[in-house]
Amino acid sequence: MQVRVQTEDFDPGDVIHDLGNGRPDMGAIVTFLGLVRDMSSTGAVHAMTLEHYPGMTEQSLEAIVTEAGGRWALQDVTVIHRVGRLEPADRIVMVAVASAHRGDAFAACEFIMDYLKTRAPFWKKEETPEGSRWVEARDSDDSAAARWEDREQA
Amino acid sequence: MQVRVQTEDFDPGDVIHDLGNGRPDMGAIVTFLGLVRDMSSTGAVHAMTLEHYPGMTEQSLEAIVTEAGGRWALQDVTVIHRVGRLEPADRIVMVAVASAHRGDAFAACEFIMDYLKTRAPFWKKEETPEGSRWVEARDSDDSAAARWEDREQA
Amino acid sequence: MKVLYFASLREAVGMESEDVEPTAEVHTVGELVEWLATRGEPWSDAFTASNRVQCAVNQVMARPDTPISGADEVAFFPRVTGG
Amino acid sequence: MKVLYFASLREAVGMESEDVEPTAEVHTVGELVEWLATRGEPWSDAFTASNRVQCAVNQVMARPDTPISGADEVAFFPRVTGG
Repeated sequence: MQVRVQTEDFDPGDVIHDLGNGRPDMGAIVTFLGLVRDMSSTGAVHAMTLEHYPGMTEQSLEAIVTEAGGRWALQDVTVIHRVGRLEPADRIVMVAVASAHRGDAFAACEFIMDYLKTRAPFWKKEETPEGSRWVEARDSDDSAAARWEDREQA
Repeated sequence: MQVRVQTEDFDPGDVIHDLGNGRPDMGAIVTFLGLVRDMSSTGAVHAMTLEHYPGMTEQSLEAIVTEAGGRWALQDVTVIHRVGRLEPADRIVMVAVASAHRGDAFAACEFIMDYLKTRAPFWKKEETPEGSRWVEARDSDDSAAARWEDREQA
Repeated sequence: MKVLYFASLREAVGMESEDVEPTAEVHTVGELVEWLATRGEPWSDAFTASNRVQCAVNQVMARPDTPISGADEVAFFPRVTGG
Repeated sequence: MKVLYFASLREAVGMESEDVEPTAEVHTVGELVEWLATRGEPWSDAFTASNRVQCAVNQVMARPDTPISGADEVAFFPRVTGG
């Protein structure tokens, strides 16, 4: 299990390749890769800067991965999140999950992203033609995370 | 949109890199990578051979991808499935889906895998210490595919 | 009409494909299965209900009531296991 | 006690962090917010309910009733938007 918060870019192929360290019982690898879009809901975006809470960031990502490991049978997980200034098409975040079976890998990868979006202390500030502005949190992200609470109770 | 059936290996990093041809409005890429496991439900596996139905294979994969494109807002999809003889830890299949939003990318990628597992004409024969045997289809794969029928009606 | 067999079904009938000319009463996949099986072994064994044989007509998944015509390519195979 | 501010909240209060010594009646996050706001602007404005300010105590997400002690690191920030 690996959690990284960094300014540098990363190589998605390397992340997949390194997952599970070549163990031969992995059957399914699901990855999520998040990219900077050149448009947001309110218009064009030239760049964005990601701020975070050093220390808490790593701790919260590790807690999310640990919770995923308690819910599904996972063989390895890598989470990488970049901070600092990024431009459209730049990579922001990657979550890679290895499991024996695809159902576990899909669920855990989506769970980690939904929780990261609502519980990990990152904040985006967009640069637009009208100036800089902090991105507003979306209620749809809260709903996405809440789905997993319901499943826990079910 | 790209569908490939091939004996050769492929590079997951290249697949991700080529997706969407660098368009700057992609926000989310979800990938599934399926690997040969060294164990099946009935014991050790030394290798497997994948047979398929040339012509129908490509056609059925394209139909599955088209159906996914009708259900979710997708920007690009690549499906690669290998045939022939493979050994443990070898890559079998990769599905990569690009979308503006992660929910669409996750759902479409899982949908394509669930339908591929039940509708695309591939068959696996495993080599084990006790000899060769055809892999039995799993009812759990039928249930996974059936979930999407329910959602369509909902 | 061309009939194809794949995987364990190919091994059971001992051939990859055959050209057949069913009688005029054979209009559907189900009727074709019955007609193929009336020829005895290996087809009668291969098409037992417990095998859960699947079928494609012109490379599209079909059901027992799917119609066929003399020009069709009809394939039989076990449940698929790719991915 | 160390109080940290992030993102738009950092800009609103004009500082990244401050060392504070709240009065003895301040036992929870909610009471700390009230005490910080009693000092007037910029804190009184930054902590309006409409801002939906979130809080972490010792780097773990907290709620208004989460207890705090003098040794804690307490952070305030807007709803997170990473990923």
